[in-house]
Amino acid sequence: MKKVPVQFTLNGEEKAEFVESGVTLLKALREKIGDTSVKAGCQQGTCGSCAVIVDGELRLSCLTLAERCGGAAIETTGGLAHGEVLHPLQRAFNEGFATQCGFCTPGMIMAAKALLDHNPQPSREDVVEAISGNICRCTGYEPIIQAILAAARANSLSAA
Amino acid sequence: MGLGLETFPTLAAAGEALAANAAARYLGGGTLVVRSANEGDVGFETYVTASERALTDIVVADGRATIGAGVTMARIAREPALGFLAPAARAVGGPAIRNMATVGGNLFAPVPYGDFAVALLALDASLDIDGEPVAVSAFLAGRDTTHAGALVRSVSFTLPAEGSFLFAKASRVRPKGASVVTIAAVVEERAGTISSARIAYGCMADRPIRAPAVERALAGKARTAEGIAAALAVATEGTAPPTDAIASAWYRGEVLPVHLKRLLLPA
Amino acid sequence: MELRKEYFADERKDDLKEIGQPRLRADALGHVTGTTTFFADRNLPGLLHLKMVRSPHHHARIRSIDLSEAGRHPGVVRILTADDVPHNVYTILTLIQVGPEDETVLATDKVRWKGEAIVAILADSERAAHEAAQKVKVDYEVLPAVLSIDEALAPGAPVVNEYHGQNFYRYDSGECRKVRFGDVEAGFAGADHILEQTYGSGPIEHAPTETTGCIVMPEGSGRFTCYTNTQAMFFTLDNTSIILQMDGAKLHMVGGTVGGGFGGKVDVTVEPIAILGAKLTGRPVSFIYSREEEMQISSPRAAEKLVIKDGVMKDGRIVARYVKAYIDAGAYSRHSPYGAQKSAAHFPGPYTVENVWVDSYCVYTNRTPSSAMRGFGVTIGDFALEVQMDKLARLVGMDPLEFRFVNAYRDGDMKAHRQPTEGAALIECMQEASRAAQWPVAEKYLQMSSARREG
Amino acid sequence: MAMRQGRGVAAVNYPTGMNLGGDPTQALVHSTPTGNFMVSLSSVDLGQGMKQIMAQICAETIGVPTDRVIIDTADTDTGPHCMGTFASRGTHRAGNAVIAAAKEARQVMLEVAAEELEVNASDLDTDGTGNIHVKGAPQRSISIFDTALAAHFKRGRSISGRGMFLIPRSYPDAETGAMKPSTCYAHACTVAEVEVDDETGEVNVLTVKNVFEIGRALNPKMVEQQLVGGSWMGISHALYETTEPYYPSREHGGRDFNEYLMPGPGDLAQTEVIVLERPAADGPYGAKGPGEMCANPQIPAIANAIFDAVGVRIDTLPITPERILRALKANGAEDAGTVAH
Repeated sequence: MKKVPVQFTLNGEEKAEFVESGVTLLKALREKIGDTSVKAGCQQGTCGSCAVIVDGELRLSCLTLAERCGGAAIETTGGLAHGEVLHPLQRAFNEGFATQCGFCTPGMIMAAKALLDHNPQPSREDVVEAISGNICRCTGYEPIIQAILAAARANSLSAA
Repeated sequence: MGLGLETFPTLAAAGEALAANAAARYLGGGTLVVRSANEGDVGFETYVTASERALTDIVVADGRATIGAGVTMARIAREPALGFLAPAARAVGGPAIRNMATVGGNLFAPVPYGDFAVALLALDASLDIDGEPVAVSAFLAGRDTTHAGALVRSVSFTLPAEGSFLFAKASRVRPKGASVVTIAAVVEERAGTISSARIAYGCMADRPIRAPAVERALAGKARTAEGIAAALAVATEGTAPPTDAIASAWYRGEVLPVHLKRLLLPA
Repeated sequence: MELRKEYFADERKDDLKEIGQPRLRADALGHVTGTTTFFADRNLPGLLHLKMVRSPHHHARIRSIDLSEAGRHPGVVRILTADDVPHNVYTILTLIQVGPEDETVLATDKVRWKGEAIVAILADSERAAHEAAQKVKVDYEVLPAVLSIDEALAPGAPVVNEYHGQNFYRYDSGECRKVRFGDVEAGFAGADHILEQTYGSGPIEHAPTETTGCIVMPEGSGRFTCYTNTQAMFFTLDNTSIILQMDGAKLHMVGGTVGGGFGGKVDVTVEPIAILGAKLTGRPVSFIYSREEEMQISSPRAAEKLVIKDGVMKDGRIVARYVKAYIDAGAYSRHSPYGAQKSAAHFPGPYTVENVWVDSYCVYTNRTPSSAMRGFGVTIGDFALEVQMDKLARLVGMDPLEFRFVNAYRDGDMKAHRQPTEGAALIECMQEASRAAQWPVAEKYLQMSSARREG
Repeated sequence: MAMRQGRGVAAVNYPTGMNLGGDPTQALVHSTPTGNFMVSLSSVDLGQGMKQIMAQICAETIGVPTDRVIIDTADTDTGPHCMGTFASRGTHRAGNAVIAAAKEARQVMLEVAAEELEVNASDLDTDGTGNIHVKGAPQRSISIFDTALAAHFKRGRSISGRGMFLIPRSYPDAETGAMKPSTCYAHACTVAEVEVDDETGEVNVLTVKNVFEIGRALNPKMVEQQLVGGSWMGISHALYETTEPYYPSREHGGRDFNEYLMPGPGDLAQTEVIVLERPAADGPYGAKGPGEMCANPQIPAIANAIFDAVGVRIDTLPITPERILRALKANGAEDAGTVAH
């Protein structure tokens, strides 16, 4: 199988890898780089468990080819915390009991981060729209919506 | 054999590569073709894509818009000059899909997808295929035959008059759900009556279709319950809705006039 | 959420230190940082990918299987067939002596549902496995299929599963699990009204975000470590041991962190074949359902059909309840014989009815085998019962909530399956619902207690 | 167009456990040299929070804070047998096993502390924060840290315990069906309010008010998570879900999360959850298993509310817009909704 070089930053760290041509970013991250915070829930683009942020935009890593990400800045939930200091979204999901099985959580947090990065004070409707591509089977979504709104409030308090 | 990706500087070069390799598929945003590969479609082994600049351009000038086939739904949704189209662009997928899904890809999306193509059909858009203009209606009709495998460079259309573009999508799941019925319309009014109407449906056939009987029945009528009654009576004429996991053909046929009525007569 | 402590306060001491405290979940930190290890979060060098070739027919005889071309496909390491499986015909509940063994791990001469596993391809890459799967040639003789409960039970219906011999599970009680309590015919004879209604449901998928799967590592010790998302570690280990005729001491199941189960991960469908693959190739093997497999191949909640006939008095008392419940097990038993008898025990619901007759059938059809799901044997029955209760209330002209108070079970009441009621709390739930939903009921119902009957 | 509102009620109970198969779970508890406690199990956490709840149960029983307890579960090399996580049995069965094991470990711990303090073990109690003291004389105390050290390095004792919870198998009587299918029962009553579009058959669930009686809320926030999520699944079952939309036809089964329908975050009902606690005599600290029950009562409550709204009965799940619309058309849509509440 043909291998091609690809270079990008993952959560601020330079990565340079030879990947199989045509391999998805999902597989490159999980199997090559070892970032298993990115989950394979469907590989169809219908569940959002694999969502990552590429150059500031939410994308599905299962439908993105790794070699098209050359030079990109990629963010995943696996790189969101600074040591023991959690990102406000992570804190809000934890303290708000917004995670049960935890499988959808990393993708859900990426979807929420993509929202808050562009819109720090979202309405409930904005939050609903932002997570609409992410499936959660455990929580009924309400705790997740509340956690994202709580993180936004925490952000605004710390900014004030 | 493993998969591979080949990137060409122009669409024309990509087209030549595709013509030369039966096991190659064009890769746009990836939402259709990469999924297919992930799910075990071994009918192709090469992704072919083009980096041509025009594919990602949006040009709005002199009352006309030209959108590159590689422009994503998210970009259209936030393009101020195309504000009227934002609801149609936002009807596609969730936020991540909209950052990936392209105008070109949407033209090929099978039912129950392809909501944006419904909007393009109502706008009577013209496609640039190999430098030749092709009406979107003709393209869609020949999507699996004469235009199978066509590489679309861009779509262009005359900007509709302010307030004349209407769009509605009924789905089971909110805010992101596959379509039960999608309706796009360009309805122009003069002196209280409809001077012209173009109506397009999604999910009322195996691809987006126009509703000529409705268009004829609306012409010259007022946008009132009485005025549109004749149009609603022929709403399903010429349709052949699919049955799928989202809805049955029967249901789609039953609710189409309801959604058409609600679109034409806003509360 | 609101905890209403005033109910049953005298039955409870609220002096505990850790119990009752809203402690943060210790596992949530791993979830929010993406560091929780799910079974698939392992990269094992030399990993083989297992893809199943499945039946495209509801019911067919397999005339022949030609693996010659597939076997030569680049990247294919091994193809497993029924001949490789030491004990190929199994049933999960054999561990609790619920037989007969009725399901093939890999099909031999027949397939009984569209999606049934036939051969397993082990390849270096998923792509190679998919490609080779296209080259497996199976010659089928398509047979007439039975796709509904009614078709299955019709006289002369084709037999779905020869291990049973008829299209229903035979209990020691006969063609169905029975509950007989009081004299249901006498109850109907004395009733003011009789209402018989039929209810139904389609199959329902658990749809966990993490699909069913496992990764198996052959260890130097001759043992096999299987990272799995099963809901039942020893169910899986013991069934694998039987299927592979392998001493259980050679098996090491590691799991316990599952991306949603809801009952969908209690079947033993991936581990035995993956461990077999690891044994025969000496390499680690991954067998993970695709999303489409999870949706259409993994067992759903059974479709059901329920016929409920009730006798009710003008004052609202239900005096007789007759239930025929049919569970569409699909082609194989899995957990369905258990579900059907759990269902039998559930009727007549949380109500005290003196005359009860229940027949609960586990029916075989040429469909995806169904199995356990959240509310197993109860969920669809509760839908039917509670819609029936609404209809009965309207039939006798009573408020639907008050009607339920009239019939609610209390401590000490004998249930149809002959256990005295203990710890009942239906009445209090309804009292609180009346308050919370501002659904007024007569004062006498608010004075009722589950702990005793008035007067 | 008319949006018609209606409300419906349903009341249910739910059995804990799978007695018809025999229902065992075992647990082992031991202390580390510095007084942390390991619980070994083979029970599976599906996301419902089994590990956290077992830690709280063990901590309560031994008398230490929850964060001093570590759960090691679902490894068949180290964990004693558990039947599995299903049948609403996890908390109840494993919880009882953990209590039994923790009681035994606590007894050894108190005996070691008694030797250190030169008193009788029966005179000792824990304070829940990591200390053991003489009842009525809190100044005469020893930390659990020191007690564990003493057990390991001085007294040669194993602060450990074995726990076994078994419900023996019940065999139904072939003729009468007499059987003991489960142990305790959880209860619920749900009132749902819906709005039905009588031109399209679409249903909005406006509110669901759920009252659940669950024995004991071992961790109220986790109870809430599960009940809220379950309530959503109940709504989902009522109106959306099936793998085969045209059952018994096998055509058009959903293959992905676009085709397999479940309510999205924009479809949520205003959900209220109220919890009552009637402790089960045989439950761990009175707990019952509410994990399955919580998704059941919404289904009939919604079905009944739809009837209340538009006067049609849909007796087949899921209650799709199509089924409602067909029933409305069969009924004559203009007469719908006139049935008295």
